[in-house]
Amino acid sequence: MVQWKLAFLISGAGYGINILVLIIISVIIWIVSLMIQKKEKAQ
Amino acid sequence: MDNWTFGITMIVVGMGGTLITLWILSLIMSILKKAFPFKKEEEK
Amino acid sequence: MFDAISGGIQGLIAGFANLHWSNPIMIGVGCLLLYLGIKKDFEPLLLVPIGFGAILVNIPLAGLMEEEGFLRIIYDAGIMTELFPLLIFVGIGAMTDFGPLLENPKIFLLGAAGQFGIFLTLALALALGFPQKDAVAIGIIGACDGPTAIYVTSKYAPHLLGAVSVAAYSYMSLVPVIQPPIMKLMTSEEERKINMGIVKKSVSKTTKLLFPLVVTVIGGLIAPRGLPLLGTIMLGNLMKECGVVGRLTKAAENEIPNIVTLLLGISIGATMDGRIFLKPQTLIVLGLGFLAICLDTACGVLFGKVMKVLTGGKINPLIGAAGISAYPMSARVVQREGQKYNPKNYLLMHAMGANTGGQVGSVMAAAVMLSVLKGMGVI
Amino acid sequence: MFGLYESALGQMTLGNLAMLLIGGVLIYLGIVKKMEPILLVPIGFGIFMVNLPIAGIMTYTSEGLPALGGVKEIAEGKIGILNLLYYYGLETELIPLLIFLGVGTLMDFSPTIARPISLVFGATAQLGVFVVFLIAHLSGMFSINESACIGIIGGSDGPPTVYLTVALAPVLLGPITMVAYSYMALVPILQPPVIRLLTTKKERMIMMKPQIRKVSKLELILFPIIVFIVASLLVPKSAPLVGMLMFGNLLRVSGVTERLARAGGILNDILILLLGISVGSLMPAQVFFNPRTLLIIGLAVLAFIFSTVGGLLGAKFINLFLKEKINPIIGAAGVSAIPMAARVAQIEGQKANPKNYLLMHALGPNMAGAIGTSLVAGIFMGMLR
Repeated sequence: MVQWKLAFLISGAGYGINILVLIIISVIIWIVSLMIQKKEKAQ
Repeated sequence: MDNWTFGITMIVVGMGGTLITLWILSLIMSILKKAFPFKKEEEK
Repeated sequence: MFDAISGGIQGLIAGFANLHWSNPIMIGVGCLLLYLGIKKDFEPLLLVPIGFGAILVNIPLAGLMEEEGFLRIIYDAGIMTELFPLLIFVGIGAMTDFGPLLENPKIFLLGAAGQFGIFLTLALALALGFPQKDAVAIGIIGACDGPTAIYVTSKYAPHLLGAVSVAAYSYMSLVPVIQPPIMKLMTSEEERKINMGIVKKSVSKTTKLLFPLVVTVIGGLIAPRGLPLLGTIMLGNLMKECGVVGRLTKAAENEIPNIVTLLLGISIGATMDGRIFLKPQTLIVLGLGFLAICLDTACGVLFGKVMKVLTGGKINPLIGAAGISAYPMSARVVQREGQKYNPKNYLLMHAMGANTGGQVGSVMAAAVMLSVLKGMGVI
Repeated sequence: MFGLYESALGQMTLGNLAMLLIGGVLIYLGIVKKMEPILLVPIGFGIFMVNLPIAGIMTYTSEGLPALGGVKEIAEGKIGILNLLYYYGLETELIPLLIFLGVGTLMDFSPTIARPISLVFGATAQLGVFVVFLIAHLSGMFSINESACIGIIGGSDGPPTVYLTVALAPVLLGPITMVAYSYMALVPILQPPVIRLLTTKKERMIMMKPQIRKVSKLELILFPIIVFIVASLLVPKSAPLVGMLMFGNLLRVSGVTERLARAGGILNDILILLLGISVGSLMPAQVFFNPRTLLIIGLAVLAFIFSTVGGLLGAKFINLFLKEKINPIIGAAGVSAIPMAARVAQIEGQKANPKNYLLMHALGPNMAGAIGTSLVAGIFMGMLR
C-alpha cells in the first residue's frame, strides 16, 4: 500500500536536510579556509 | 595464586627464560658461523 | 504534519542529543593523534588510521562498532583472530636484515636485556592492583613492538587494546626523545667513548639462511605459545634471505603490510570509544608504558656495562640501549650519542645488531611470558 | 552409462537464455563501447554464472535472495561460492564501504575547497533522488524502502547506492546496481540536452577564470576531518559512508601515509571485481524478469535528469546572490558521476564559449556530489530504519 504522507514528508524533509547540512559544511569550510589564508598572508 | 608469587615468578622465570633462550640462540649461531665460514666469492 | 516535521528536526539533532560527554573529548584525542602523525611524523602509518578510527567510533548512533557494524566485523575478523598482527610480522621479518646481529652473536644478550622492562613493569602494574592478565598486557608495552603488544593484549586483555597499542606505537616513535637522557645518566664519559671498530663482513649466506630456521625451532620448542609470532617473523626473513621468492618477499614488504596496517589501524582506533577509554586506568596504563620503555633502556645499558666488563672493555654500553626492538630508531639514537662523545666512533652497525636482537628478543620475551603464564595456569 | 552424466541443457529456461543474452550485452558494452568496463564485464559474467542451471554457484531463497550461510554450508553443498561472497562482502556492507575508502584515496577535493559553495550544488543535485523516490512509491509498484533505493540511483554514485540497497531492499540489489553503474556511463548523453534546455546561451557563456585558487596543505588536511565530524553529527547514519570516503582522502592528503593510500587503491581494484561478480550473480532469470526491473531502468533515466535539473537550478539560484556570477553549467556537475559530469560541463562550456575552461570549477560540485549522495543515503537509512 502507498504511504502518501510519509513519502512526501521524507522527500521534502530529506532534500531539505541534505541541502541544509551541506550549506552548514560549506560555510564552516569557507570560514576555516578564510582564517587559514589570513594566517598564511600574515607570514 | 596471589599477585606476589605471580609477580616474582614472572620476573625470575620470565627474565631468566628470555635471557637463556637468546643465549642458547647466540651460542648456536656462533657455532653455525664456524660451521659455514664466510667465503669471499659469495660477494657478487 | 507539524509533529512529523518536528520529528524530522529531532532526527537531525539526534547526533548531538546522544553525544556522551566523553565523545567530544575522544574526538579531540583522535585529532591529536592525527596531528602527531601528520605534522610531527610519529609513526603516521599507524597513528593516522588509529586517530581516524577513534573519531569514527565516537560519533553516536553511527553504530560502527555495534554487532554487524562493519568496523566490528573487521575487528573480529582481523584482530580477535590475531590475523593482522601476524601478517604484519611477516612483513617485518621480510624487511629486517639480521646480518649485523650474526656478525657478533653475543649481542643477542643485549636484545634480551632490552626486554626486562616488560617484566618489571608487569610487577609494578600488579603492585598498583591491576588484575594479572591486564598487568601482562601493560607490561608488554615494554616490548616496544606494536604487533607483539596487540597480539598479546587482544588475547588476554582486549579492553585495554586501544590504550596499549596507542602507547606502544607512540612511545616507539618517541624513542629518540626518551632514550638519550637515560643513556647519558647511566654511562660514564669514557664508557661512551669506547670504539668498537668497524664491522667486517663475516657471515655466510648459509648462516643467514639457517638463522630463521634455527630460531623458529629452538625458540618454538622453548616457548611454544609464542610460535605464531616467532614463526611469522622468521618466515618473512627466510623468504628475504633465500632470495628465490622475490614475488612473495615483495608482497610481504608492500601490499600485505600496507593493506593490513590500514585495516589494523582503523579497527584499533575503533576500540577507543569514550565510554570505555576515558578512565583514570587508561592514564595509568599510558604512564606505565612510558616507564616500561625507560626501564628497557636502563636494563639494556646496565647489561651493556656487564658485557663490557666481561669482554674486557670491548663493548660500548651505549649499544645496550638499542636492545629494545624499536627498529631502527634506537640504533640511530645510539649512533648519534656515540658520535657526540667520540666523532670517530661508528656504532651504527653494532647497534643495528643489538636492535635486531631486540626484535627477536621482544618476541621471545612475549613467547616466554605466555608459556610461563600457561605453565602457572593463569591462562 | 550416460545416466551417470548430468547435463544442464535440459533445464535451460527461456528466461535463462534471455539472461545470458543480457549478460552478453553488458560484456559487449563494457569491452567494445568502453562503458564502465571495470564493472560491466564482471557483472555480465556474474549473470552468466547464475543462469546456467544446476551449476550450484549460487543458491537462492524462495523470495529470490541469496541463501545465507558460511563455510560449513558450502561444505554441505547447501550454498555456492558466490553465496559466500554475498554473505561476507555485501550482507556485511564491507565491500561498498571499503571501495568508498579506495575512492577517497583517489579524490582531490581542492576545487571544492577553493569554492565551498560547490558543496551546495552537490546537495541540490540530489533532487532526482527524491523526485524519483516519490514517483516510484506513488506508482504503487514499490514499497517505500525499495523506492528509496531506486531514487538514490540519481545520485549516480556506486558505493552509496549499493550500501543503501543492501540495507533497505536487498532483493533489488542486482537490477539497481547494474542500472546505476551502466547509466553512469550515459551521463554524457543524458545531461547536455537538459543543460541546454534550462540555461540561456548567455548564462552558458559566463566566463570563469581558467585556474582555481591554490589550496594550502593545511586546508586539504582539515577538509576531510571537518566534513566527516559535522556530517556524521548531523546525519549519524551517514557516518560509515562519509567516514570511509573522508578517511581515504585523509590518507591521500596527509602526505605521510602514501603506503596506506596505495593500499586503498589496491583494495579498491580487488573489491570492485568482487562487487561486480556478486552483483551479477544476483540476477537469475526468475528474479530479473518482472515488470519492476524494467520500471527501474526507466526511473533511473528520470533520476539522472532531475538530478541535473537540481544542480542547474541550484547554481542559477545561488547566482542571484553573487556579484561575480558563476556559470550554471558547473551546477550540473553536482551529479557525482566522477569525472564524466565534470567533463560534460567542460565540453558544454566550450561549445557556448570556446575560451571558457570550466573543468576545474566543475570538479568542485562533482566531488561534492559524492558527499551529497552519502548524506542522502544516511538520511534515508535514518528515516526508514
